[in-house]
Amino acid sequence: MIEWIHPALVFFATAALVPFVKGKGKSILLIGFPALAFFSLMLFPDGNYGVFTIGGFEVVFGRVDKLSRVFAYVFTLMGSVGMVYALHVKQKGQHIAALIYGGGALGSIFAGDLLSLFVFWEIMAFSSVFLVWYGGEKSWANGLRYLMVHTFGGLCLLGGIVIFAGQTGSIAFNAIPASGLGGWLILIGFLINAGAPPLHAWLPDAYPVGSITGTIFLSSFTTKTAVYVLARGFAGTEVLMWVGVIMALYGVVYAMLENNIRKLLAYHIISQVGFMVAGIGVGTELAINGAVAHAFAHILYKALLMMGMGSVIFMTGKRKGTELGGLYRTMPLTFGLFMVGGFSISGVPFLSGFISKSMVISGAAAAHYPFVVLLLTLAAAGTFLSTTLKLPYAVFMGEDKGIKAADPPGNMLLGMGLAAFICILLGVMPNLLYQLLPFPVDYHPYTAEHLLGSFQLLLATLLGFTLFLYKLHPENTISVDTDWVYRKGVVWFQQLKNPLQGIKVLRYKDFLQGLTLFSRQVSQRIQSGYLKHALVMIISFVMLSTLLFSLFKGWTLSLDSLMQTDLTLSQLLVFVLIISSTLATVLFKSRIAAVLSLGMTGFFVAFFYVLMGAPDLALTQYLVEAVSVILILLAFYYLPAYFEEKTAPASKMTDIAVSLLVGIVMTFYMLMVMDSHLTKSIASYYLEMSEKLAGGRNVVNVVIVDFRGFDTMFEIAVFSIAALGIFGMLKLNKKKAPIQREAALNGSLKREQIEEAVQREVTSK
Amino acid sequence: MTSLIFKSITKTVSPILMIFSLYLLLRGHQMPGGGFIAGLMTSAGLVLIYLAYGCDFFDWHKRSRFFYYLFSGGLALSFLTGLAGLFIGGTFLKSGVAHVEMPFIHESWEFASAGIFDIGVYLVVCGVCVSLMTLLGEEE
Amino acid sequence: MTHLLVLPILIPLGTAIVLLLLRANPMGRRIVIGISGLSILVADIVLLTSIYQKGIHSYQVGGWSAPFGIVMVGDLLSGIMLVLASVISLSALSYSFGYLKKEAQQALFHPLFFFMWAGTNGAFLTGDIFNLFVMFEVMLMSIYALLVMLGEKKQIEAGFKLISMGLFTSALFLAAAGGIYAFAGTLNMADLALKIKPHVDHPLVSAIAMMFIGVFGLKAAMMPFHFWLPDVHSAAPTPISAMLSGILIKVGVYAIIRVFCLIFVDLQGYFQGFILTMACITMFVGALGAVAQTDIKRLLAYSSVSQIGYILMGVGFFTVGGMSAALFYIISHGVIKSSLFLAAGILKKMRGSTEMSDHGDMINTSPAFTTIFFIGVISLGGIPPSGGFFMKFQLIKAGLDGAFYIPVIVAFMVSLMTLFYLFRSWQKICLSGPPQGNPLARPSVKLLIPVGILAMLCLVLGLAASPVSGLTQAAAEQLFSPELYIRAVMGAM
Amino acid sequence: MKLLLPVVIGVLFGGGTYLMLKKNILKLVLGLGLISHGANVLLISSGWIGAGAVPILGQDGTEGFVDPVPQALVLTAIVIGFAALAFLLVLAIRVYRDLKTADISEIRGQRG
Repeated sequence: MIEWIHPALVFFATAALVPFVKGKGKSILLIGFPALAFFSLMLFPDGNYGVFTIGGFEVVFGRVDKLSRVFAYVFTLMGSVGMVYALHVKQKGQHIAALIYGGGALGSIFAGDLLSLFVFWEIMAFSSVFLVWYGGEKSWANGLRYLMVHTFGGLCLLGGIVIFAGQTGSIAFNAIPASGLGGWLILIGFLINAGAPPLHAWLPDAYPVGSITGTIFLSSFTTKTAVYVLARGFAGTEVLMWVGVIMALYGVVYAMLENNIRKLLAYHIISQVGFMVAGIGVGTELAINGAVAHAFAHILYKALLMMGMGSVIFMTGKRKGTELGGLYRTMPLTFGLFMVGGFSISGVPFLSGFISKSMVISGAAAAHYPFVVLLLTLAAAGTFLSTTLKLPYAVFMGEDKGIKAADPPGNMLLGMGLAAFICILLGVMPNLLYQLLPFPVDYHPYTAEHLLGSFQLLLATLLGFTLFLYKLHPENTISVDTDWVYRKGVVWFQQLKNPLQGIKVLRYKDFLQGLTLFSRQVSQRIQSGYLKHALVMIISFVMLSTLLFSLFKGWTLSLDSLMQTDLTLSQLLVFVLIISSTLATVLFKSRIAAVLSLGMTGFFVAFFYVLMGAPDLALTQYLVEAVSVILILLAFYYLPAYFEEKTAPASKMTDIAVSLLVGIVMTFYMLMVMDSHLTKSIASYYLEMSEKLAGGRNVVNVVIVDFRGFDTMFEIAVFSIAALGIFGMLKLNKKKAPIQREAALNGSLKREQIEEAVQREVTSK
Repeated sequence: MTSLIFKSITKTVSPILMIFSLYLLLRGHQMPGGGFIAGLMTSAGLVLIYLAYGCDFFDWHKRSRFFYYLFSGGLALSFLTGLAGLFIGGTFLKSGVAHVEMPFIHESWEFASAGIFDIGVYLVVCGVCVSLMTLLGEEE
Repeated sequence: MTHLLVLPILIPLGTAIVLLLLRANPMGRRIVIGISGLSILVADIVLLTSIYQKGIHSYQVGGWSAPFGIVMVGDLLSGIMLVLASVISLSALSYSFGYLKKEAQQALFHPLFFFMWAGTNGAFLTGDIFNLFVMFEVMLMSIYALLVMLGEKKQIEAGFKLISMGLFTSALFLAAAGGIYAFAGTLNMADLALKIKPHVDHPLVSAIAMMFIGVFGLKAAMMPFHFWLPDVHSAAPTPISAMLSGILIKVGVYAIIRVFCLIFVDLQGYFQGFILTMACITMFVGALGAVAQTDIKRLLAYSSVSQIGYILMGVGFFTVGGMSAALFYIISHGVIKSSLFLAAGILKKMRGSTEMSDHGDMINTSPAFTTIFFIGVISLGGIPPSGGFFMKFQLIKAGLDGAFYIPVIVAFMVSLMTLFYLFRSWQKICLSGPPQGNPLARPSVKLLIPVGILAMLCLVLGLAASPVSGLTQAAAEQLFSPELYIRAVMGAM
Repeated sequence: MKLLLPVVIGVLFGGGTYLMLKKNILKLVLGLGLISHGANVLLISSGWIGAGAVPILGQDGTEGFVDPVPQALVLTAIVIGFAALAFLLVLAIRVYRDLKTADISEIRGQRG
């Protein structure tokens, strides 16, 4: 018995199935499964489902209560409606991305703990970016910026969660106090997704360039999930109220100034989400109900508006208000359905916006925030002005630009129709929505006072618009005393807009480009490509830090023991010989002399081994030295004859300084080593046991082949590997030219490389 | 370098070197010597020949495959000696010792499995050194 | 005494030798490679489970008891590293068949590869400080050889740089080993831990510890030692790049962990600030370098530098949580980075270049490639539900638990940069318009399969984060009670 | 006068480093040769407690011998060092042949 099917799982499963179905089956799958998720939600009672313990934390995948349920309803509903609208899309990737995105949103809604919330949160961000990217080549940069912002938000959120969990010891997702670093980081993470200024810029940056159908989903899920988590975690946080008000006004102002039709709607999302955030900030039951209800309604009518504009773009290919006009004749159905959405968002009675928006404002009023009420009302007026009047005027009415167009394909119309139907349904029967809300509702939108107020507001705005309209058409004569307010206002707004846009651009593009340039410069300085540079850095770093770390522990050299004159004449002689031949190797100006003195050094080192009582070593050293000198001499044939070189004095100083450092540190190191035989070594065991256990009297050889035979096994392996490597270097790529020519023919090499390859081939023949 | 004196010295010295290296190899467990030294000494003898007579004396580069298999075989020999220790019930590289009466010199010589291991080492060192020489020589 | 512990060393070594002898028999080589590759994986997994159930294993090579002979020790850390190594090696191996077309190349490549594998496994298992040196040399010498084998100019240059630095640090390793033998009179790591413990404040011990950091830091590409990495990783043949980033630089980290959790336990506090500082700088410098790159392989190489910084940060916390996070990071990063490198190799096969501007439109050319690459990108970027998310999450949690705020802040900043360069590269390669020149051929399935398997593993790591982190947690706990290790090696003392 | 041995090691390391930092590729090879001598001398000296007999056992006991362990280690190190040196040498030849220069400061194909 499955106790509960997570709706997100349904979405993910659908996404997984999409690649395997075609035609009708695809349609059924795409629409049916989200709908199935919708109905499955109705079957399950409230409670916590899918509780696991991961890494000592209790993870709750499905917390079903009234608040999460209402969001889940609208998300699944929107999934179906959006899919209807998107049925004609050929790219299955879009469907998959949208489904995963929806699944992520649902997962976030039901997450009962912060960890799984974060996981779904990121799934959402990373699947939604595809919907932006499917908008075509122009959208890629925007998508990347979108992603970066969300990643930043995700990181804030993650940091906040970690700190918060560290403080409280629990990751349960309930009300989070907006105090302390953790709480604030979480809040910032949420607000970024909500599109709160000044972190909003991703929204109008990315949504207008997204794919036509993808934008529907984009406008539905991300911001509303943020509203949900804010309602869950930060209800009644006063700062949110003001953030919300700012959002509401800010979005509307920009919407009015915007010409790109989808960008206008994107700014509107900010404005509308502002209402919800403000409602959450007020925090009374009524206000939260209002916020939730508004989210519900908003998803549907904003999707409807986006669909409408999407259809226009789909059919005409034009995105700017000034390029469009007079489409009501050629796209009548689209126009009609769009207007339903437009009236809804403005809060016209008998449409869904009316019953939800007024609830937020009433909530603020009931909680005695008159200023908030005033500002929100102002924003509502602006919404009407821009969405319901300006946009349709520019696109559908206005001057007929003679654009050839028709109503979009049936599925798009159907999608819009469904959304419009729900808008009207909710407006007429508000209780359908009200009974879903988290708190019991005692609110009646259709009182005379509300109706009157709304109509007044709408009429006043309409009046304003008709006056404002003349401003848009300079050829019409207008009287100065009626319109100067608007004219001044527009000028002022435009002045405001430019610097703000400047900031926005600075934040994204310039920052990333600057980062790239900066990295390139720094990186080229660090990784200069010179071997010498690297060697100087590495060697001096190791030596200096070795020196410092032992200095800080305190040098304990007792010079007395070192000054003991137990040095024999032969030892002294060998030491002097080694030193002088080393210096000769360094200083000789002829390469044969230098190599031979290296050989001499080796021979003297072998003498030293003799003095140390190591005949085996001495023999080996002699022979190795002989063979390697011969090898080097053989190699002379292939190396250039010049040996002396001119070095700049500064560079020479560096060399001398580094080598002095190495010499001094190693000298001191050796002094310390000689001074500190602490414990008896394990040697006595070998001396005792070698004859008894291994049957050999030459203890060194016994150690090599018996006690430490494993070393020797691998040592001869190293020897063979070196031979193999040399074999590879000298033998394997003798016929190099043809390979290069092959590559050259494939067109992947630069011209010089090709010429060089040809040259090589010619000379090799 | 290919003077007559050098050639004739080589003719006498290198066989002595070879024989001496074999002695070093076999007595390595008891006296200074062992696989490394013996291998290097044999190589030194071969190098002398190479220097005196050039590439032609042994047809070095035709034998490069021989030297390749020489060091691979040496490696295999040492490895198998180690494995043998594992199969006779000990651990990897477990060595055993046997005392054998030598027929003519009437001495009891110890033969340790480590000796076989050392022979592997010897082969590897010889093979690699000579391979290097031939590889570098062949480049011309 | 079970021989299980030496099998991960002996099988690859034996295989390498057999492959040498089978130079003239390509079919035989293939069969040997297949059989032994899989059997190493099986042996590693069996070994890991056995360690998990029965505790730390030790094996006295040649029957010589510790501390006189060489001892192989397998604790959970080694076990985890072994399994990771074998997974990545197997993918790289199977990839190499499609990558190296010529028989002669394969005849050289595969023995060297198995030598490298033997050296790596040996480094993970050995309990003897000088044997560690030898194992490192086996590994490094094979890397040098594999790196310059194909003889491209870039490879020769990178190889020369690497070997110059590598030989210097090898000499340092010898110096440090000599010092430690003179000081404590033993080479067995467990014995060293016992002998050094009473004298840990001696300045020589600090000097040696610092030298070890330098030596291992070079292998791990810690900040001032990272110069070789971008050149080498970008120039190496693709399977070797994958191995280098996936497992070989982790050998350095492994050695640092081993040394500081066993021999120099009491110096942890003394070096903590240093290691954390270097970790932060490494992270940052690597990410800066990656942002600047236009070549995908070089970008990935710099990214490895940056990620090593993360791992070292986890190590530098010196807490169980930090160590566990670092181990988890090692695992996930190994899988992710090798899959990304192998993917980059596919690009190179397609157009002979790894410059990002030479590529584009992979989303239409090969959706499979795009998906695989995308999985790698989101994993490395630390996006849930991939394994990459948990690796970053645990690390940051460990940092906050230990109140290491500055490293955590740096890690946050760097992870933003990481996402930026990864997504930009993905977008350029997969989304942007088709490149100039000939139309793109589809990448061969032979190459895609191993990459796909690794990408799947990235996701599995995310879904199975809980058991894996349980394992790393256990390993970390084991590391912080070194007496377990010492007892397993030295017997009851 | 034990002081002289550390000085020898310092000179070997320092001189090797000086050669490594020069431009000519052959000097780098020679420098690394010197450094590996230095490391070997250091390693063998780590067992030096004083004069002792060659560690080849005769009939009389196990006293008075020098420490055989560092000798074994140095033997390994010498052989590995020889292998690495040979490899480096051939690589230097390849560098000269392919990159057309034996001057390290001109090898700068990869940067940034």
